[in-house]
Amino acid sequence: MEKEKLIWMYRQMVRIRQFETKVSELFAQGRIPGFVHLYIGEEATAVGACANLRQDDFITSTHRGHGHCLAKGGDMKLMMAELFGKETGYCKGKGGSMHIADVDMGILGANGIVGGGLSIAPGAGLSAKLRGTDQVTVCFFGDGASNQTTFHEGLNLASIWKLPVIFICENNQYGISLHQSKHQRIADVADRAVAYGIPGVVVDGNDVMAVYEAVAEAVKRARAGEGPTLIEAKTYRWRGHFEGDPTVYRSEKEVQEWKERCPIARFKKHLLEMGILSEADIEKIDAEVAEEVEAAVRFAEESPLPKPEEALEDVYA
Amino acid sequence: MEKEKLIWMYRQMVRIRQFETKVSELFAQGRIPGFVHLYIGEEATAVGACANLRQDDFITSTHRGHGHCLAKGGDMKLMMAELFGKETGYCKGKGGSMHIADVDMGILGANGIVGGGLSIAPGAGLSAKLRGTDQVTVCFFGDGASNQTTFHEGLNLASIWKLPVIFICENNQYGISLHQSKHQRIADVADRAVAYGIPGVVVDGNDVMAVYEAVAEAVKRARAGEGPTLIEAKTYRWRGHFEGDPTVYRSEKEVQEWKERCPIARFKKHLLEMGILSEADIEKIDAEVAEEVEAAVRFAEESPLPKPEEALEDVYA
Amino acid sequence: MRELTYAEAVREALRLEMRRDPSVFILGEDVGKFGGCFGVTGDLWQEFGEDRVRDTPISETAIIGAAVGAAATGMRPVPEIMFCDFLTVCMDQLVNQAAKMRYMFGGKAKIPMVVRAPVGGGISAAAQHSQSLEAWFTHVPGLKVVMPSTPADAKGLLIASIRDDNPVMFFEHKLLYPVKGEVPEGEYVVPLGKADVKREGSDVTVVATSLMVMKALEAAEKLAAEGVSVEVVDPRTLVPLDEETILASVKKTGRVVIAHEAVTRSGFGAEIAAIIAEKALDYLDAPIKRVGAKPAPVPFAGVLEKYVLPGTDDIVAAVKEII
Amino acid sequence: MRELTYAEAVREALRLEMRRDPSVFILGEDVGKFGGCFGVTGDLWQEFGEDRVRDTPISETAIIGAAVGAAATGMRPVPEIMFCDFLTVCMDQLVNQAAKMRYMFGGKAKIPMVVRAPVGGGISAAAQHSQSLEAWFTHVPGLKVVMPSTPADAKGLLIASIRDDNPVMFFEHKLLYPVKGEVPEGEYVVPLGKADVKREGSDVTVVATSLMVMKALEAAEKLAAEGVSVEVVDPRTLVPLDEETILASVKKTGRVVIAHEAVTRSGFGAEIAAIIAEKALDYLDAPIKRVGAKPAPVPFAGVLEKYVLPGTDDIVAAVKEII
Ligand SMILES: Cc1ncc(C[n+]2csc(CCOP(=O)(O)OP(=O)(O)O)c2C)c(N)n1
Ligand SMILES: Cc1ncc(C[n+]2csc(CCOP(=O)(O)OP(=O)(O)O)c2C)c(N)n1
Ligand SMILES: [Mg+2]
Ligand SMILES: [Mg+2]
Repeated sequence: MEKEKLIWMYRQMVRIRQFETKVSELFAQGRIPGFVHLYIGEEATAVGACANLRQDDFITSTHRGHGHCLAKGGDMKLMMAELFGKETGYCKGKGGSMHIADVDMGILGANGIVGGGLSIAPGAGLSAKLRGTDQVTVCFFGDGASNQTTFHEGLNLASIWKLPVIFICENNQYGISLHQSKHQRIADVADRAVAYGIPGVVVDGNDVMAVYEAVAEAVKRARAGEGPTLIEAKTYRWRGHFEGDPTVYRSEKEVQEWKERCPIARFKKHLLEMGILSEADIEKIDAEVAEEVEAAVRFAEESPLPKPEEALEDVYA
Repeated sequence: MEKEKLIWMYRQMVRIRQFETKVSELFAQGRIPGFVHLYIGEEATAVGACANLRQDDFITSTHRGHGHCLAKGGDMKLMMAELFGKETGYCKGKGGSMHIADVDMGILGANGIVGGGLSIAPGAGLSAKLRGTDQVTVCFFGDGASNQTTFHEGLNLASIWKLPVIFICENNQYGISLHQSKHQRIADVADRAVAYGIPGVVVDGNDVMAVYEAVAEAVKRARAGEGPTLIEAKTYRWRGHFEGDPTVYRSEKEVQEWKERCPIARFKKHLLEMGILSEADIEKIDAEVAEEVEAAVRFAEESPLPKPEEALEDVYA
Repeated sequence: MRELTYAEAVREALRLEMRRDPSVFILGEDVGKFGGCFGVTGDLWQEFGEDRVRDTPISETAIIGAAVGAAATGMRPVPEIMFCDFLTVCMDQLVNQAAKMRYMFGGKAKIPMVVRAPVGGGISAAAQHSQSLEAWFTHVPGLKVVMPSTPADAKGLLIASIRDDNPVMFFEHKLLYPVKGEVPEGEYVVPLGKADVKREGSDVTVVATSLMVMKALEAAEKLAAEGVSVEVVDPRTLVPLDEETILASVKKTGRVVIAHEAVTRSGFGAEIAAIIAEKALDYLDAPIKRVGAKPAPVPFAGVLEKYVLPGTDDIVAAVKEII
Repeated sequence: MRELTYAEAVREALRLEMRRDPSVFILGEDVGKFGGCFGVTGDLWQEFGEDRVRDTPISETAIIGAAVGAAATGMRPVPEIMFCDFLTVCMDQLVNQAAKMRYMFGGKAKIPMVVRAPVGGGISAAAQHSQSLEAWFTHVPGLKVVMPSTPADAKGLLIASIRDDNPVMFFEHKLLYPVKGEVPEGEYVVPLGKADVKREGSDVTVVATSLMVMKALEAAEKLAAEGVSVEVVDPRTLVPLDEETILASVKKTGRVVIAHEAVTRSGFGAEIAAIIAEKALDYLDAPIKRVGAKPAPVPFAGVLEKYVLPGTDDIVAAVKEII
């Protein structure tokens, strides 16, 4: 892979991490309202996947969507302003964290309904097929979502029509408080691919290169008209399910073990070892991203609130 | 297996065949209203399965439910009266073919919603488990239904809680007009068991003994607390999807081939060869059943219509 | 003018729009070679092929989800759900996705799709195949709700719905499918949000939807014989609703009966009654009457079904109570 | 009397009924050790164990389906759906199965189950986590619909609901969970179908549900200061509805405002208005006013959300329009 791409990937992961670390602080300070679900610890999955996509490809995202949005090219300023509920935000303050979208960038929205994207993504795939383009759609969803109605019907539909959809299960081992072992009797969600006659692949979701390669293969298949792939990325969320979650359901030890497998630290080490980045480069990226995040916060803070009456706009086209 | 049981099984299959043949005639004569979905050709599945059940076990059925109901011990008179929409029918004329039920016999109802039973059956299983009984629940559903939301969520739930449920997919190769090859990309629905970490078994649905044995094994597992099994019975419906269906979607040749694999003729041959029944016995059974069907028709015909105002009863307990 | 059945009129609208706009396509169960459970899509599969008249598995969640995804990315899907009763299986896709995406995204998406689904009883199809669930959808901002009562309206409103950039719920009545009526040829658009006075009268207004428009016209005929002049107003689209035409009629007659086949309780008739009771109370010379299904699921036996579902006589009786 | 929060009152009802009747059990997402998304099930898992306080996968279809199957075979499940917005995912189990089984089977089954689900906005949870969808269920014969507004009612109505032999939709309001009030100890049953006059008055009736009862009482307080005497009627159960109490109040005051948080259009307020317009028209001295959410999904930003959702001032304004 080209050096630029590797550096781009590293930067994206850092952007997600820093953006969310800031969001976490702002939430604790009461400056961001509503529900906020953070992606910290899972950055390699979104970035490894989206590194394969063109701007005109699509993704569907989840309630835990900041990482997907940034990795697919979303604008950090507009995201932050949305989290603040400002007029300048992606959704003019109407959506908040769970509904950020950027259709022009192919981001078909975060989704507050678990499994929501699993029914929509095949539609985007069908659309590409009917319009005769080679656009692909990446559908992100959680281990918990793999038990939803939409998983089954969505994968079945995509498989029979050979739709260009890559289903990426972000298996962070919990659906809120319920461990995977209590919500399904299989260890690998990828095994469910058998039910649809499509390839199922397990990948280390904390290894951005591994994710990249698995998705690359799936994208190739999809663009060639060979249909969907189910990829399971094993990963872990560092924070609670939502900000404020006391996480009574897991041990500090477990969290620590996963923190030691930090996807960013791991990729950094790799890039340093390969001589692609120096410590100085890393510091520079970190600093640039920190400045980007600060600028996003400033933008959000300085932006006006929407006018109340605007609440009745945008209901119909 | 005891001789009585074999004869019972034969008789049940004949009862279903003759009952439905009569229903088909009555429908054509306009004496039975509404939608009627016939089970002719699939008799071995219901009978082979229910031959394993006690009266206090449960079944959930489908829109194509006459066979299940008769095999589980439903009363032919009350069924026929219900099809006629009479006061004396199973549902007092409120349900019709798609909603015949007999909760006391463990028949939790036919269902007009494809896949409806797949969400209810785990509940009956859970109930048995919570009440500490060893009752099992058999859930019948079609190949088409195996693509419904309820299939996925129902099997997942049953598997994680090890519920005593036997899922029997009656794969008659079509969901109305759509051949299985166009509605799913797998040849065997039973392969989907992998997705839930439970056993999946394919069986010849026109071979009543094969069905019996596969279900016997699954029932044993279920009663022992080892959880659910998915059994796929390959079979075929001789009639259209509903009475009146012109069946433009399949060839006469295909139908003929399957008629040659008639489950009743096959079992009859087996019983004759084994010396369990003689030709005379067979004729006697046929005649007795014919009389039973006639009596059911008479009962239905002579029964009164419900009174209009009764339509507002039974909405609430 | 040439006559078409209601089903043919729907099919003609589909055919014309599919010829006109390559982004329009149909998906649903048995809509292809089989021609649709009620024969509505008919021969469209022959003309447009299986890509654009697309048979689906029995997966309503996936059907509507696919429509939403396709609509958000440049297509104009027209999914068919075989019976409106099965909308229960895809409510999330309709209510939380299709209806809200544009709004949640701050106006930066459009979801042009039309969900066709038959409503209604009268064929002994029992409780899970006979409902009229339109009221639910009128409660959901972001959805439009259309209910044609004649072949001409079916054609004109369906064309308007397909051209609309929003998700539209388009409810057809099973018993109307074989009903014939004059239908204009070629491009014929009935704009959403315009009620139609199906019969003029001066003594009492009957606001009726779908099949109940026919029954209201029958009732009007009977009542005319007894010297009562009935005005029949068909809203045609419930969302957006043409309040003006309804209120104007009520202000003229001072009396109103509202008739739909759906269960009376919390049916859309309640909304119409509430609007009148707020905006035209002073014009009312009598209580507002509603005619709808009695509070029970739809039963199987004809004698029971007839009792539960409203008919011409119920409208006549309601009118007589208030004149 | 000792005070409990609304959430504690719900939990107490669950605890008492589970102690009393071994067939009662809870199932839902994160209801176990986690104690429920809003903390309502709390420590019940500790007392009753994971069999009777049962964590489920994120499978609403399976949750309600399992409840139906269990109820039909002798249990009394009390499933929790985390937000009422997710009822969209299990509408079929509720509407076509739970509600209709008894009827379709000719009265030969009973389905005793209580579906608990929080409604309402006010916490910037946006369009998919803030709805009030109770009206849909009131349109479905076979379901009962309960909406308590106080801790005492929450306890008393939940006990009555659990003992009821029918499927009951039990809607709690998120913003009410921390609200405190006096709650009788031990067995305390509030029968379904009895409205409660929460405040007596003579000039105008406000019929309000759930959180809007609190807002109506605030409005009444404000209006009292201006010399307007407001009677606040809380139906408490929408199905069965205590029409008598509502009509008696309206007949007394001659003026009525109906307030709920759900979208006004086709909300349950329409049904109440329609009943009044039919059965008490002659007593009305002014148009019937409705106060509800404006016609938009619930937006995220506080300033927008506040604009869309109804509040005390909207009730005050509506009352002033008709006095
Ligand atoms: C249909 C539906 N049910 C329940 C919820 C509540 N909920 C929000 S996120 C979540 C857990 C999702 O788990 P998973 O899919 O594994 O994603 P993760 O949060 O772990 O990223 C739940 C239960 C919801 N939003 N939608
Ligand atoms: C949710 C739902 N969708 C669609 C239908 C219409 N319908 C009734 S039976 C049927 C086909 C079912 O196919 P399958 O499950 O294979 O059973 P079979 O009829 O072959 O026995 C369909 C589509 C329905 N009743 N319910
Ligand atoms: Mg997870
Ligand atoms: Mg089949």
